[in-house]
Amino acid sequence: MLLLQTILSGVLIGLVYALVAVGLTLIFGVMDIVNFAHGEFLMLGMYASFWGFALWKLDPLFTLPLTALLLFGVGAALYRVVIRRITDAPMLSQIFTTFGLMILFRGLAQYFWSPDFRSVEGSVLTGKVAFAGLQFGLPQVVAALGAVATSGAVWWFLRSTRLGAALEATAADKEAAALMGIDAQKMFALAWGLGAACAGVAGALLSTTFPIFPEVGASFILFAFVLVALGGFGSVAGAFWAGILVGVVEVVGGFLWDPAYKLVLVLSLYLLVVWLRPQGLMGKA
Amino acid sequence: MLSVERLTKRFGGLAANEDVSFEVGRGEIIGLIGPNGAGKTTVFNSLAGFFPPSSGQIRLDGQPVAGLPPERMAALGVARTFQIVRIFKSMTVLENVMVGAMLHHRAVPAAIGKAREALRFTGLDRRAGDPASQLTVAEQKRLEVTRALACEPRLLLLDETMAGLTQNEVQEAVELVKRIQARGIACVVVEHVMEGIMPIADRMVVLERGRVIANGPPRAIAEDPVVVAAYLGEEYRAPGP
Amino acid sequence: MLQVRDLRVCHGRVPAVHDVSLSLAAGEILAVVGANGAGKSTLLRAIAGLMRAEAGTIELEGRDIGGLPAHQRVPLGLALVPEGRHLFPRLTVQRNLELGAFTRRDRGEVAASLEAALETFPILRERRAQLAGTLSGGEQQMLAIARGLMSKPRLLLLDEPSWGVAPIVVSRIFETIQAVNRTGVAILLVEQNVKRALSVAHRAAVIQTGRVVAEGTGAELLRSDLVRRAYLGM
Amino acid sequence: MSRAAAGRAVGLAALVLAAVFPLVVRSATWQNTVILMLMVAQLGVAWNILGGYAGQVSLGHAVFFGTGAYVSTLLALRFGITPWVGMFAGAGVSAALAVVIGWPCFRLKGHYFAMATIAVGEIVQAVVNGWELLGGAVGLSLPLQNTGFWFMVFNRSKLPYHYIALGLLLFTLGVNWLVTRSHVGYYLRAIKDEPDAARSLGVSLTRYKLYAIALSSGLAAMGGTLYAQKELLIDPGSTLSTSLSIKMSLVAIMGGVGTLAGPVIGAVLLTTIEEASRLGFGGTGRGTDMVVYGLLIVVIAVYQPAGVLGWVKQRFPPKAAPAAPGPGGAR
Amino acid sequence: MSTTFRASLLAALLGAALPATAEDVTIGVIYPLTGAAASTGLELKNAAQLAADLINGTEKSLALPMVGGGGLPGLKGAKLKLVFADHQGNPQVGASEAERLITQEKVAAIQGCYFSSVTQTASQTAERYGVPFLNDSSSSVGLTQRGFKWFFRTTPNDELFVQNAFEFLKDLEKRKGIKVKRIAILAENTEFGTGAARLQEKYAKENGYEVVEKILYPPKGTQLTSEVQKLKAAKPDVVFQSSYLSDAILSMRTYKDLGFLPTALLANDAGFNDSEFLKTMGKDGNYVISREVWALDLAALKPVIGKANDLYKARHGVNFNGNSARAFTGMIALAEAINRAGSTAPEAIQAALKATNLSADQLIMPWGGIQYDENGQNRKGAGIIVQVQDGKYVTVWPAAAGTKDVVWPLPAWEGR
Repeated sequence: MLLLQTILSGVLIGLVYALVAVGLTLIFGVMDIVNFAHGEFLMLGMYASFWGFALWKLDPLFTLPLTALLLFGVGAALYRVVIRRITDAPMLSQIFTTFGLMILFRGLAQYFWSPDFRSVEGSVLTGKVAFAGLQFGLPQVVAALGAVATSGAVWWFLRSTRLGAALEATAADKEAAALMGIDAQKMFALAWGLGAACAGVAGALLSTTFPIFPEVGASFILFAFVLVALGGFGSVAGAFWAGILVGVVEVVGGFLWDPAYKLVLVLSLYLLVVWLRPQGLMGKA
Repeated sequence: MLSVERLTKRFGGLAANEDVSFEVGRGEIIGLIGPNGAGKTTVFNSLAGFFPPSSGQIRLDGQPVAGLPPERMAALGVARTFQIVRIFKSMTVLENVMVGAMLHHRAVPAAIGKAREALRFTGLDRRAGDPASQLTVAEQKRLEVTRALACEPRLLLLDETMAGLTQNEVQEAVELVKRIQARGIACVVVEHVMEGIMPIADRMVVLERGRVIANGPPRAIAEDPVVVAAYLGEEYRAPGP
Repeated sequence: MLQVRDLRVCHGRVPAVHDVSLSLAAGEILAVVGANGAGKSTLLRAIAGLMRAEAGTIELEGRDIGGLPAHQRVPLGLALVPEGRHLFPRLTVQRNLELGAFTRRDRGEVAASLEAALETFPILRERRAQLAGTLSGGEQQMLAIARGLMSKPRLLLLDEPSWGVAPIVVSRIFETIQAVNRTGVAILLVEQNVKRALSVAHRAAVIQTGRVVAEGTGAELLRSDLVRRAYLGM
Repeated sequence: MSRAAAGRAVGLAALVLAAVFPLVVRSATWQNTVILMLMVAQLGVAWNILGGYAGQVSLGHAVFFGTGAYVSTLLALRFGITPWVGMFAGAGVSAALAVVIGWPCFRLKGHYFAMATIAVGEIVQAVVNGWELLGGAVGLSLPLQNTGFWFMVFNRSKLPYHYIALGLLLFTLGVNWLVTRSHVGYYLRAIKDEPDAARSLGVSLTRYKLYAIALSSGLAAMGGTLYAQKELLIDPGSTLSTSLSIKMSLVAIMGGVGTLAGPVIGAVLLTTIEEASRLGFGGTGRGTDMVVYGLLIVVIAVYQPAGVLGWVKQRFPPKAAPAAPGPGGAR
Repeated sequence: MSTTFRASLLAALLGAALPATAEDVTIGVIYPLTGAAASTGLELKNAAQLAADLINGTEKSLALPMVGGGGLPGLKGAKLKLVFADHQGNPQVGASEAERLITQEKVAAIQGCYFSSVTQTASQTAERYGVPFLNDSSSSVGLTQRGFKWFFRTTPNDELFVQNAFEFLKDLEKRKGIKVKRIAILAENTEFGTGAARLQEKYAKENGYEVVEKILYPPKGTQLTSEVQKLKAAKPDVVFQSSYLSDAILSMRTYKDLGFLPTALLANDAGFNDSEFLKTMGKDGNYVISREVWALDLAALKPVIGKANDLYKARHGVNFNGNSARAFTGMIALAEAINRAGSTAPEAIQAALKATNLSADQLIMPWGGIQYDENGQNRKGAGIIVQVQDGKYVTVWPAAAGTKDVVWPLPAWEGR
C-alpha cells in the first residue's frame, strides 16, 4: 500500500515535471535552442499567481488562463527582443544567452519582489483527496490534472490545428515551411510563447503548494533538461512520458533507497538511456 | 588491389546497395555512375568505412576490411573526398592539407613540407595561406583532393569532384586525375559529368537502384542499352530488373 | 508573368548566378537546363525568395517581388517545389497537402482543392493517412507537386522533379507537369534529365556557371551539339 | 604591424603587466582580484582545450577542478604530502577520471553531450556530498597555521599566490600552445570543424577527444589544488557546482573559444563585471548585481557571439597572410 | 617578499590603527544578500544596522550597553559605520569580501557570515590579517576548534543546541512522565543539516534513544514525498528536523497531505524559525517545537527584549527572530568591546573582546551573558526551546524561562 501510494505520488509530481519539460522541448524542437532560463518562466508564472492572489484575491486556479496568456506574451516578446538575434549563432552563444537571461530574470525578480519567500495561503485548492486508503494533497492532484490537460492541449494543438502543423513544419524544415507561406519568425515567437506558457501554467499550478521565491526555477530546471534529453530533444510525447518515469523513479527510488541519492538515481537513469539510445526514448534517430 | 564482393547495405528495410561486386586494379580509374539515389554514395561510404556493410566483403590486397572505421581505412591507404565539400573552415588551406599529411608525418614541419608538396601537385600552392573558407567551390573541391592526397593513399575515392565546374575547370580536374593515376594511385570516381569521366576511366561501373547493371570500358557502357535507359529516361528503356 | 532582369546571387562571397535575365509568359513551360552546380537551383531559390539577390529585379505579373521574404511571395501566386522535395516527413500526406494551402483565406475552397489534388494524384488518396516520409520516391514527388499546387499558384517553379525517382515513374511525372500546365499554370522547370525537360518545355534556357549560354525552343536545343555534348556526355 | 605581431606584442605587454602588478599595486583587494582573474583564466584555458579546440562543450568541468582540490588536500591532510606533489597527483587522477567519463559520453553529440556532462557533474557533487571520507557536505579544511612554500599556504602576502597563479596560467597556456603546435591541435580543430572529414584522414575521434579531455581535466585539476590552497576550505557546493562549470566555459566564450588568449581576456572581462557589479550593487540586497551581470552576459552573447577576439578579427581583418602556419597566439 | 611591500602593508595597518578624533569606526558586515538565503541575509543586515543606529543615536530608553551614547564614548564619540558585503553563499566570495573590507575599507572588525562555510573562509582572511572577527550567527561546532586568535563567537553552537533538545526530552519525562523512545532524524544534506544530524544521532544513542530512521535529503528538491513515506514507515515518536525555509514549508505540507503525524516535531531552528515560515504555514505551522536562541515572549521576563523588538518592528514591519536578534546582539557586543578598547587598533580590540564580560541583563538574548573562552566561543550562551502556539513562538523550555506549557503530543492536522 505504501509502495502504491509512493508510486502514485511519483506520478503526480512527474506530471508537473512533464509540463515544464513539454514547454522546453517545444522550444528546442522548433529552434534547436536549449533554454536555460526556462525555470524562470515557471518562477514568473508563480509570481503572477501570487500577485493575482495577494492584490485582488483571485485564486491561482482562476487566474491560470491569464497567467498562461501573460507568460505567452513574455515568451514571445523574449523571442522578438533577444532570441531572434541568436537563431543562427553557435550552440555555445545560445547557451550563454539563455544562461544570462536566467540570471537576469532572477535578479529582476529579487529587485522587484524581494528575495522573500511567498506563498498563496487559503486558495480554494486546499485539502486532501483520499480514496481506497490512499491520500494525496488536493493541490498536487489538481496540479497533476492541470499538467495532463495542458500537455494534452499542446499535443492536440500540434497534431490537429493548422497553426500546430505550421509549427511542426517550421521545426522540420524552415525553408520548406517558408515555401508554404509560413512566416518562420512568427512560428518561432509562437514556440517561445507556448513554451513559456507551459512553464507558466506549471508555475501557477505549483503556486499553491510550493514556496515562491526568485530562485525557485532552479529546482525544476535540471529535471526539465533531463526529461527533454531523455524523451528525445523536441519530442513532446517523449518529454511527457519521461516526466512520469522520472517522477516515479525519483520518489520510489528515494523511498526504497536513500533520498540523498534520488537525484543521482534519476541522472544515472538518464545517462544510461542516452548512452544506449543517444536520440532519447522517443527522439528522431 | 581492391575487391568488392556482394556488398549489401540496408537502412532499416530499404536496401541501398544489393550484391554490388567489382574490382579495382592497382592504378586503375573506375568510374562509378548512375542516377541520383542509385546507391553510389552508399558504396562510397562503405568503401571508406563510414557504413559497415550489412553483408558482403571488401578486400584490400586480399585482406578483409569491411566494417573497419574510416580512420583505419585511411591508415590502410584509402582516402576520400565528399560530395558536399567538408573542408575545415577555421583553418587555412595549408593547415587543411597538413591534417591529411599528418597521417604519416606527425611532426608539424614534416607535415608542412608534405602538404606544400601536395599543394604544388594540385596547383593550389599560391593559396596556401588563405583561409579555406574563402576559396571558390572549385578550389574547395580541389583542396579536398589535395588533402586526401596528402594522406599518401593507394586508393582515392572521389565523390563528384567535377560537379558544377566550368568546362575549363573540368578539363583541369581531368588532368589532375590523370596525374594522380600516373603516381600509381587507383581512383574510384563518382561522377555525373560524363565528359569528365568518360575519357579517363579504365572501366565504368553503373549502378541503378542499388544494383550493378553494367561494368565495362566506357565505350561499351555508352552504348549499353540498359545504361542508356537508366540515364536518358523512359523511351530508351530496355526491359530492366 | 515572370520577368527576371540581370539577377545576381551569391553564396557567401562567391557569385553563383551572374546577371541572368529570363522571362516567362503566362501558361508557358520554360525549362532551365545545365550541369550540376551551374546555378539553376540558386536561380529558382532566388525567385522563390529563399536567397537574397545581390542585384537585379524579379517581377511577378508586373509587381516587383525582389524585396519580399519567401513566405510573402506564396500568396502572390508563386510556388516552388524544391529539389529533394522537402516534404514534412513526420506529417501525414493530408497534413502536407493542407500546409500547402496555408496562406489561403478561402477556407471553403481549400477542401475542394484538396479533393482536386487527390483526383489528379490518385495514389495520394490511398496514402493520405500515411506519413510522408514513408512514401516511395515517385510518390513523394507527386506529393511535393500536389502540395505546391495547393496554394493555387499561377507560376510553379519545379526543381529537379525527376531526382531520385524510378525511371518508370519519370514519364508519369512529366505527364503530370504537362497536365498541370494545361490548367493554365506557368511552369519554370529545372531538370537534369535534359531530354525529358526539353521535350515538355515550350522554351528552354541553358545555364552554365551561373550564366545563360543558350536559349531556344526545346526541340532546337535538343538538336544542338553543344547541349548533347555537355549534358549527355556523348 | 601585422595582426599576429600586434597580438604577440599585446600578449607580451600583458605578461609584463601581470608580472609587475602586485609589486606596483599594493592594495590587497586589487591583488586579490587579479589573482582571481588569473585563476579563472587558467580554468578557462584548460576548459578551452576540450570545449573550444575540440568543440566538445563540457558543462561539468567542475568535477575535474574538484578532483584536483580533493586529491591534493587529502594527500596533504592524511599523508602530509606537499601540494606541489599533490597538484600533479590530482591532475593524474583527474585525467584518469576524465577518460572514464569521456569514453561513454563521447558517444553523444552537441546538446546531448553538454547535458550529459551537466548530469555527470551533478552526480559527482551529490556523491561527494555524502562521502564521509571526503568530509561530506562539510568538506575538508586545511590548517591555516602551516604556512610557507612547502605547504603552499601563505598568510598576508598575496605575492606568492599571485606568482603561483600566474605560473600555473603560463604553464597551462604553454601546454595549450604546444597542443596547438602539434598534430593533436590540428586534429582537434579538424574534429570540431568536420568530424567525418577528419576521420577520413585517419583521425580517430575517440582517441583525440580523450586526449583533449584528459589534458583539459588535468589542467583544471591543478587549478583546483591552487583554489584549495588559497581558500583552505573545499566543499562540494563551492568546488563541484554546475555554476562553476558554467563559469569556466563562460570566460572562454566571452574571450573567444578555440583561441589561446580568448579565455584570458574573457577572465579579465568576466571577473571585472562580477566584481564591479557585486561591489557596486551587492550590498543593497536587491539583486541589482545579478541584473547587471545577467544583462551584460546577454548583451555580449547576442552582439558578440565570437567573443572579444571575434570582434578583434572583424575589426582588424588579417592581411593576406604569408603562406606560413598561423601563429597560435593571436588567432 | 619585497621589503617595500611589507612596509606599505604595515603603513596600511598603522593607518587603520590611528584614527583621528571622532572619526567613524568602520565595521565590515558580510551576509548572503543575493541567492537562496537572501531573505535571511536581509534580516540580518537590518538588525545589525539597527544596532549600529541605536549606538550612534542618543535615544537612551533601551537599557543596553552602548545604546544611546551618540557613538562610542571610549573613542570620543566616534560613530559606528557599517559597510555591508554580499557573499552570495560562496566561501571564496566571502574570503574576498573580507579581504576587501579589511584592506580597502579599513574596517576595524568584521561581523558575519551566517553560513558556516563562508564564516570559515572569511574568518581565515581576518585571521591572516589579524583583524577581529565576530561571528554572530553560525553554529557549526568546528569553527571554534581551529585555534584562531581573532575569532569570537557570541552564539552557542550546534552541540549545545542538540544537548538542549535532549535535556528537554528528559525534562518532559521527569515532569510529565512522557516517554519518548523512537527518534527519526530528517535533515537537509548540506553542511548545516548533516552536521546537526550527526550530533543528534550521537546524543540520541548516548541518551538511550532508538534512532529508527536517519534521512538526509537534497535541499533544492522539488518534493519530499519519498522522505515522508520513509518517516511514515518508521513510525517514530519524535522527528528531529533540520531544514531551510523552502524545504521546511514543503515538508510540513507533505506531512499533512500524506497524513504523517509524529508525537512531536523537534526542529533545528533555521527554516522553521524564519519570519516567513508562520506567514506561509498559517495554522499548519502550529505546535512545531524548535530550538531557538530568542523568542518574543521572553519579553515578559526581560522587558528590554520587547522594547528592542518594537524598534525593529517599527522599522521593518516584522518581529525579531533568532537570526536577527543574534545579529543585533553581535553588533552590540562588538561595539562594546571596541569602546572598551578605546582604539581601533586590532590588538586592542582583540584584547577587549577577550575581556568581554557582559551580563545577562545587558542582552536581548536568554543567555547568561557573553564571555569568551580561549577558543573564542561564548561560554555563557544558552539555547531555549520554543513551540508555535496560536501562530506565535512561545518559550517552553527551560522551565525558568518557560512562559507556556508545551502542547504534547501534536494534535491532528484536521480541526486545528
